[in-house]
Amino acid sequence: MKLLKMSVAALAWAVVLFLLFIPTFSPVSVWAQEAETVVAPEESADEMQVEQPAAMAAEAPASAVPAAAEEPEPTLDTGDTAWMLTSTALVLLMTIPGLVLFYGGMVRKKNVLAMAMQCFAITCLVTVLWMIAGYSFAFSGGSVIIGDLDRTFLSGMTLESLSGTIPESVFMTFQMTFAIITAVLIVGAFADRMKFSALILFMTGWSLLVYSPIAHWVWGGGFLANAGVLDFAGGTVVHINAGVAGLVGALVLGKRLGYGSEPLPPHNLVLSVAGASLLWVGWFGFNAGSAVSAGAGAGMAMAVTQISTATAGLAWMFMEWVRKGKPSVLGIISGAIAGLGAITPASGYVDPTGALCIGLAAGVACYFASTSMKMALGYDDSLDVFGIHAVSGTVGVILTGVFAVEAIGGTPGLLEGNGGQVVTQLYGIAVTIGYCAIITFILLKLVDVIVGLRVDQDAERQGLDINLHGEVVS
Amino acid sequence: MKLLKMSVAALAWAVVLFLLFIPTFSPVSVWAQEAETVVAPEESADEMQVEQPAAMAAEAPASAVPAAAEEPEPTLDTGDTAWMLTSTALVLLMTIPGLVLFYGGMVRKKNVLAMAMQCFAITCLVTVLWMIAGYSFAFSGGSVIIGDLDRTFLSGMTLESLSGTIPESVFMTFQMTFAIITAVLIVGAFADRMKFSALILFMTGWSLLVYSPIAHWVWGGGFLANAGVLDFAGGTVVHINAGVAGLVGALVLGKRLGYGSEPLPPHNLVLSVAGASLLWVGWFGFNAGSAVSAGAGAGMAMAVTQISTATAGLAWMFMEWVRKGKPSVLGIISGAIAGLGAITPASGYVDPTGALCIGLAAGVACYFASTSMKMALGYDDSLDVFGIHAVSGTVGVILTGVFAVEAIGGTPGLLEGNGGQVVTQLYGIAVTIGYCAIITFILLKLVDVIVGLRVDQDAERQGLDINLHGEVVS
Amino acid sequence: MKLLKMSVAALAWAVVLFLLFIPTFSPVSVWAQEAETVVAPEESADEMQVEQPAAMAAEAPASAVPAAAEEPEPTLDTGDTAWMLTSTALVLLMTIPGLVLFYGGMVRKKNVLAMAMQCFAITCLVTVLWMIAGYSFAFSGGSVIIGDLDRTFLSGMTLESLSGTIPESVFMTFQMTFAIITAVLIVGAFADRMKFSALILFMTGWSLLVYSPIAHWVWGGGFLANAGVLDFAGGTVVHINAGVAGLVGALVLGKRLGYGSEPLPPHNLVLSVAGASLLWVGWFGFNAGSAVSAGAGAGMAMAVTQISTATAGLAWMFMEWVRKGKPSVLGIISGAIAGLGAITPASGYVDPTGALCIGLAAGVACYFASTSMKMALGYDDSLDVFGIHAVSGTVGVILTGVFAVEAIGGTPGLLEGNGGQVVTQLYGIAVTIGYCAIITFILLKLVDVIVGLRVDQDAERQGLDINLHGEVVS
Amino acid sequence: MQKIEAIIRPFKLDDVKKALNDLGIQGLTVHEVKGFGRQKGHTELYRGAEYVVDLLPKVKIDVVLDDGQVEAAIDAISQVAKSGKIGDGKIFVSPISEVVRIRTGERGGSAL
Amino acid sequence: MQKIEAIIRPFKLDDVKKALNDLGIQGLTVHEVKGFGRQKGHTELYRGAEYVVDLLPKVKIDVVLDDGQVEAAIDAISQVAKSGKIGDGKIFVSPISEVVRIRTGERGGSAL
Amino acid sequence: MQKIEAIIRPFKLDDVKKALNDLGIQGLTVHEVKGFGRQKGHTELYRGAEYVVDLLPKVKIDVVLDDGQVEAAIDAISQVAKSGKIGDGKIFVSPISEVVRIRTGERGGSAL
Ligand SMILES: Nc1ncnc2c1ncn2[C@@H]1O[C@H](COP(=O)(O)OP(=O)(O)O)[C@@H](O)[C@H]1O
Ligand SMILES: Nc1ncnc2c1ncn2[C@@H]1O[C@H](COP(=O)(O)OP(=O)(O)O)[C@@H](O)[C@H]1O
Ligand SMILES: Nc1ncnc2c1ncn2[C@@H]1O[C@H](COP(=O)(O)OP(=O)(O)O)[C@@H](O)[C@H]1O
Repeated sequence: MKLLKMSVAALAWAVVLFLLFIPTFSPVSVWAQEAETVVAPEESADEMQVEQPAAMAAEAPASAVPAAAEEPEPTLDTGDTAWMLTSTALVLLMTIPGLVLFYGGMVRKKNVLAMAMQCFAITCLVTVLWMIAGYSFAFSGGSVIIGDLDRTFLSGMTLESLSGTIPESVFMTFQMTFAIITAVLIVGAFADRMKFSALILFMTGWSLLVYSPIAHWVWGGGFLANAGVLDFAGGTVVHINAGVAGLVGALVLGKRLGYGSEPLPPHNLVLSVAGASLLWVGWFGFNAGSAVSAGAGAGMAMAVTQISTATAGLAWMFMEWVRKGKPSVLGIISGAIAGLGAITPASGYVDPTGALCIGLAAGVACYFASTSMKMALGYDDSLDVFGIHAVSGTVGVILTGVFAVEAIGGTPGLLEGNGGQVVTQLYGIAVTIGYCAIITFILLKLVDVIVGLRVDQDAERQGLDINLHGEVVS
Repeated sequence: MKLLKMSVAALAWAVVLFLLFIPTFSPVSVWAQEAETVVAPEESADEMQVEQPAAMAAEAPASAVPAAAEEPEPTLDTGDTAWMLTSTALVLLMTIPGLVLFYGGMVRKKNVLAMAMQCFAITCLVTVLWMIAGYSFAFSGGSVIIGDLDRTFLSGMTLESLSGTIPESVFMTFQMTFAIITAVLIVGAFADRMKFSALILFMTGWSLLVYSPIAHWVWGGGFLANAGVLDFAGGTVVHINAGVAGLVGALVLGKRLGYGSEPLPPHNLVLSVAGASLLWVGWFGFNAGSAVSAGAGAGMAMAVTQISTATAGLAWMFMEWVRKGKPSVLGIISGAIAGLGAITPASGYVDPTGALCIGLAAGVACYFASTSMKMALGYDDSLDVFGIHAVSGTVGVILTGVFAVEAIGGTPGLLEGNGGQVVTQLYGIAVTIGYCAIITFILLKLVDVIVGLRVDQDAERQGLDINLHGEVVS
Repeated sequence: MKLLKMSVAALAWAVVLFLLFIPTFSPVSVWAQEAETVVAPEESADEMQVEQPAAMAAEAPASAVPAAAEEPEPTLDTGDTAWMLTSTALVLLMTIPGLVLFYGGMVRKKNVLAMAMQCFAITCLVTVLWMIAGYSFAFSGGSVIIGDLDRTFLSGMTLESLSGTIPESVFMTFQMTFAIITAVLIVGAFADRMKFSALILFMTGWSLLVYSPIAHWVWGGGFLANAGVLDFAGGTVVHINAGVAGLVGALVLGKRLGYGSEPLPPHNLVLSVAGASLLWVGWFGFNAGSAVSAGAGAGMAMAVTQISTATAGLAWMFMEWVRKGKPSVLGIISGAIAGLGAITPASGYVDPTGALCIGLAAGVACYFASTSMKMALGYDDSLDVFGIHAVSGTVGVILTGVFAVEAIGGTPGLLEGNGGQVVTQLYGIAVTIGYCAIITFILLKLVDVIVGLRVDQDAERQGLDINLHGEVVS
Repeated sequence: MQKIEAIIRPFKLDDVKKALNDLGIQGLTVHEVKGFGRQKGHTELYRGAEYVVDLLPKVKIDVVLDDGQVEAAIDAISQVAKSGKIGDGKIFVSPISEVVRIRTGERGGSAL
Repeated sequence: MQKIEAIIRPFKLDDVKKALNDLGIQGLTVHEVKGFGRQKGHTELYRGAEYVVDLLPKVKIDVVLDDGQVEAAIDAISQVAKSGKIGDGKIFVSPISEVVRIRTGERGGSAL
Repeated sequence: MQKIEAIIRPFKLDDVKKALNDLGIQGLTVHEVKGFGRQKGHTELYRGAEYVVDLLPKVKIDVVLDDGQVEAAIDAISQVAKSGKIGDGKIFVSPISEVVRIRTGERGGSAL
């Protein structure tokens, strides 16, 4: 019966995917109508140059780094490639084992393996999806709405394909690690209660239908890039996106058994500190890697990342110390992640003092969002994916519009007199939240119909480890 | 008495090593006779250029990377060097803490420190052995059978010595990390029952007498390289080698007490997931680093590594889910390691679609090897070193011959009409298995005579941590 | 009342800092008098070139790496930059999660979160302090005693600022990670008994008043650099400095409750092995990164680091095995850290054989310092910060003077006939110990007056986790 | 005096504690134990090896109380710890001959 | 009814469980404990510090059973838990005045 | 024979062990337990969620001894385990009807 159910699920999965995708490519769909307005420059199928993220494109002219300005054909730079290979490893490190440990330490012991399983399995799943279609949807040109099918199964990606000064293979893998971590971030919001089969189905749809399009809009030459939204390394694409999807998931799945009435404490914060530390270290690849070169832009991105993170960590710690009497290690690591999330969109645009301000704002804002606000609103965002990622992402995207320094990222912000940038940033935020929330909701409801989203009460009480995976930590 | 025993052991160790080495250098030995057939090009003692791995040599001409083709004297490239320094760190990360955690989590709690000790001590031991003689045996030129003594104690390795476009010091250390991890991989097969003194003696002999020669054959200009065996990053040298040595060890030492009759479950799979994750991340250095440059070859190697790993992880997970009703985290990480092992020899030769196929094959093959096959045959390969590494290595080396793409690695495979490559690959596998099995067996028997291989029953029952190392995890 | 106390503490902190700093900049102070002797070449406020570490400066002429010798203006090298970005990430990895795990595993379970908190909070704190003033004090030129205020808040650090062939932003962040780890290393000495508020106050003063000046003396063009003290990556600045500060702290705070009378065993050495492993891996960034380029100097530094570490690990292991009958994992990792500490100052100056000798000496010396010597003297340096870091640092700095090879680092040592170098090295050691001990002592006494250094007995007995941070590991 | 040992499902601990508190019982001691009984165990699977785990996590509560309180306590525990499914647990009662409060040296009922 | 408390070596647990099951005893409760006795402890060594650990891991099994089964149970446990070396453990027997099965409210022998 | 169950503060374990040893008592068994009583608990805080933890770590020592040793043992334990603050713990005494040493099969007092 289980087998039967699984087969049905697999079939349903295929069908759903198929159905969902028809409109994307059908010429009569709304999508395509919007797509009429598209200008797709230099799109020759054979020698296609993958688009650089908008962020990079925006930065290039202003930066002092010897980036191709007049030269029509950039050549491979081993230094840039070395850094991007490293950055790819660093961003993968953020998810495995970074998020495995960060999230694993925060759940109860009976659910820690299920959490690890979710993180690891999504890593595998999104890798394969990205190779099959996700990369093509996000970065293969296409319209301002979605890429096309030119790079499905990475066809056409040869040893000669370059993306700027690095091999396309490196760019593709680097971007893959972003697609992975965004999906994995979400699971913290509805930890300890989702069926594993449901998760796999949901994430398949989410990665292809939510992540890839938004990545395309912001980094793949899509309409948000065209609108001038500044998002260096993923305030919208990664953090707001994951945070909003998490919140929708937490609301649709409902609260954990016992939430509000019994203690659900983290079982081992040592793991979480180790995980947060790896997230921090790996984030150098995330942000400084988003410069797609080993130059001054990467250096400054690393410096501002470090400063924002530390400041936000201290900000949360002192907030808690003053308000609750004790500074906690869960608090300081939460603050650090908030600081990392907030500096993400800004890291190619602001200077160290801007980073200090952004870190401070993110630490304080996320502290309130994850404590008072969550309590007041009553939803069970178990590991505060919304309270930390969506909030810090929002703070960061807005403040990028405020603190952007023309001499660094090529675009001035509010403080340099360009108040309109803040409005553009708000537009980017609104689009991301709206699209992500709606599609996430639909996907969850579909999956609920197909296999059901939530484990039964006995399984939840005994723990997902033994029930879903037949394993325990002794 | 303990002191006495230890001194005897030390003496015996020295004598054994000495005796074993005589044939290697004696002009009347069989070894030397085979060695007659050697051609050792450009071997001037002073300005010796260490051989690049055959894999690289084979790749160079075909690749688009600006690698020295006509230029007689390559110069140092800072980008390549940066990547190789990083890769060295990544490969070390695979062993410590990668394997420490991966293996440590799978044993019972009473043996976790002993496992960590074995991994860490072998890391130290092989480092020193490699510096003294191992590197010279493997990479100093010599015959097609074994290197010579030119680089013992790394003599002659100056700041000016280059290996391709990187300093020889970097190449030497990078290769050292391969020697380390291969030795450490083995211990999983006979976990929880070997004397530590026996392990130290065995590994000393194994590293010098098994690892270095095989590395020489495949990467140091030896006869397997000459035969055209394709092994980019160590399917034979590392994975088949470690897996076979492990199996021989498991058979010679016998089963753990209680194997088959009582549960011997992993004590903390969170550690194992963290370890597997670090292995995955570090493997970027292992495979992409084996390009010994930061170019398109490295980029493609990283991309195919990621794809094979993810596919194999999913393959094992779904096999288990369908056959046993539950997908386990131990399963998916085992599959991922299988995918990593299988893509290792192939990573410089195949394209993404090839990687997908290799991953799928490895996941399924290793699943059956580590479950049904092991049960059927009845040996106690405790952490499935044979079932995962030898099997995935074999699958990978064979499929390299099938999926090799001329445009990527310079050599076509079966699918491009070069069926003979598969035969060459099988030859490489057979030689590796045969040599490794025989010498490993002899070494173990020798060590058994000298200090005894196995701890007594009481010690095994109480745990190796307290008995061998006087420590426990509380 | 708590709030009141905290406000007073904060105020006091500000005042103390202010008072302490007056002499530094006051023209009538002793400091300034010494500063008269300064020559500060090329110090134009606008286009300031940050000084390279003395070590590097010394190395440059002798090395074969194409480092700017005649060229007046070095340009950005992407390979060097790639390696320094990576090195920065690696050194941060040493502290978080490296030291978190290394130290966390060695304390009792009731204090593990407090230890993690100390490591993480100091990381945040020193980041912000370094950005505000620490970097400027250490590296902004100024006198031979202390830098000036030119780089406070990193003002003037633009995208164009270079430090050698890398962006100044990278150099600044790389050096920041050294400032972080040095401060964090200290806390092991007085683990399990310090108030968190006291720690924050103390570390604020220590980082600005002890670390920055000493870094300036040795690496920022200060008087120890001028005297010719060789310290490639921080034997004096980092290891002796942290070890001495730790010892002073252990003496001022007094022993842990129960020290000497009841067992205080490490609660989970698996964590410590993982931490030591990350320290080892990260140390490649620390030592090879101190070449500030991706060339032969970095390669050799990595090679000697690996060799010294392994040798020292084995040395400690065999010492323990012979003297106590059992080799322990705590022993071998302690030895490895000793080997890392000892090779730190030497890593740009010695060859592999020198590294072997240095590792051997460090392993044996630190073994005795952390066992017999500590027992004999009776102080409670809880995690042997003095016994390992100060001792290995001292051994390393002295032996750098013995084993320095002119062909590698540009300066000959005792074995090459330059006996005077050993005296110079001893001078460097003496100055570091003296200054560090005195200022550390004063700072601790000040903090004791302001908020008190030590938690009360009940809190110490119940554990710092629940008492100071309101969290526990379940 | 009597000692009640109640073996219950772990997640019922909070409720039982509250129920006893409501009866005016001011102290108890909790053990984490594993129980074997009629309740079916789980299967764990590690690669090829399949284990049936029939020792299940339970919590044992010790309460020492005056003879007069025993029935009320049994009732209270039975009521809140009951789910109706196999594995709810047992209550064992045994005699206690002396009680001492270490802090004060008090003995007997007043030591509780 | 009586309660048997058997303190045994941890690795004997499975055998004892089986032996009791063979006698028709359908339930028991297991504690992980540390025992101090004649059995010699171990020495742990952490850098300079040497500790003698004389609290050794043991397992305590509680079985409540009818008076008539006590001798058989003692015999069964004694037999399988015995290795002949110091530290095999003890069996303690004490009276139980009441047993309740929480699920059904049954009392006495039928609650077992 | 009698069984003494002493619930004490964890850090007093070594002292109590020594004190009992001085009386010639050669064996005991230690449980890690959690105690609820008059002693005030702690507050743990995890982001927004605040929990009062009123189950505090305690150690329970079981000692079975001859009737004649009971009073001495109670006195010894009371003395060294006392700090005078709430939460020092309790001592419970109950009858034991039989003792067996598994290794030898000895019964009664000589089995201790
Ligand atoms: N004879 C017994 N002696 C001691 N403990 C027992 C005994 N029988 C059952 N138990 C304990 O009670 C728990 C519940 O018993 P079980 O037979 O599973 O369910 P139920 O009490 O609902 O019939 C067991 O897990 C075990 O801990
Ligand atoms: N008087 C006692 N009271 C409670 N437990 C005891 C007593 N004596 C021994 N034990 C328990 O029995 C275990 C075995 O006792 P020990 O003296 O080491 O060996 P043996 O029973 O073979 O003589 C001890 O570890 C302890 O747990
Ligand atoms: N009635 C009881 N039954 C079982 N254990 C008890 C009882 N009362 C107290 N205890 C145990 O004794 C410990 C100490 O009791 P508590 O009331 O806190 O302090 P004191 O004994 O100093 O009055 C508790 O934590 C609990 O473990």
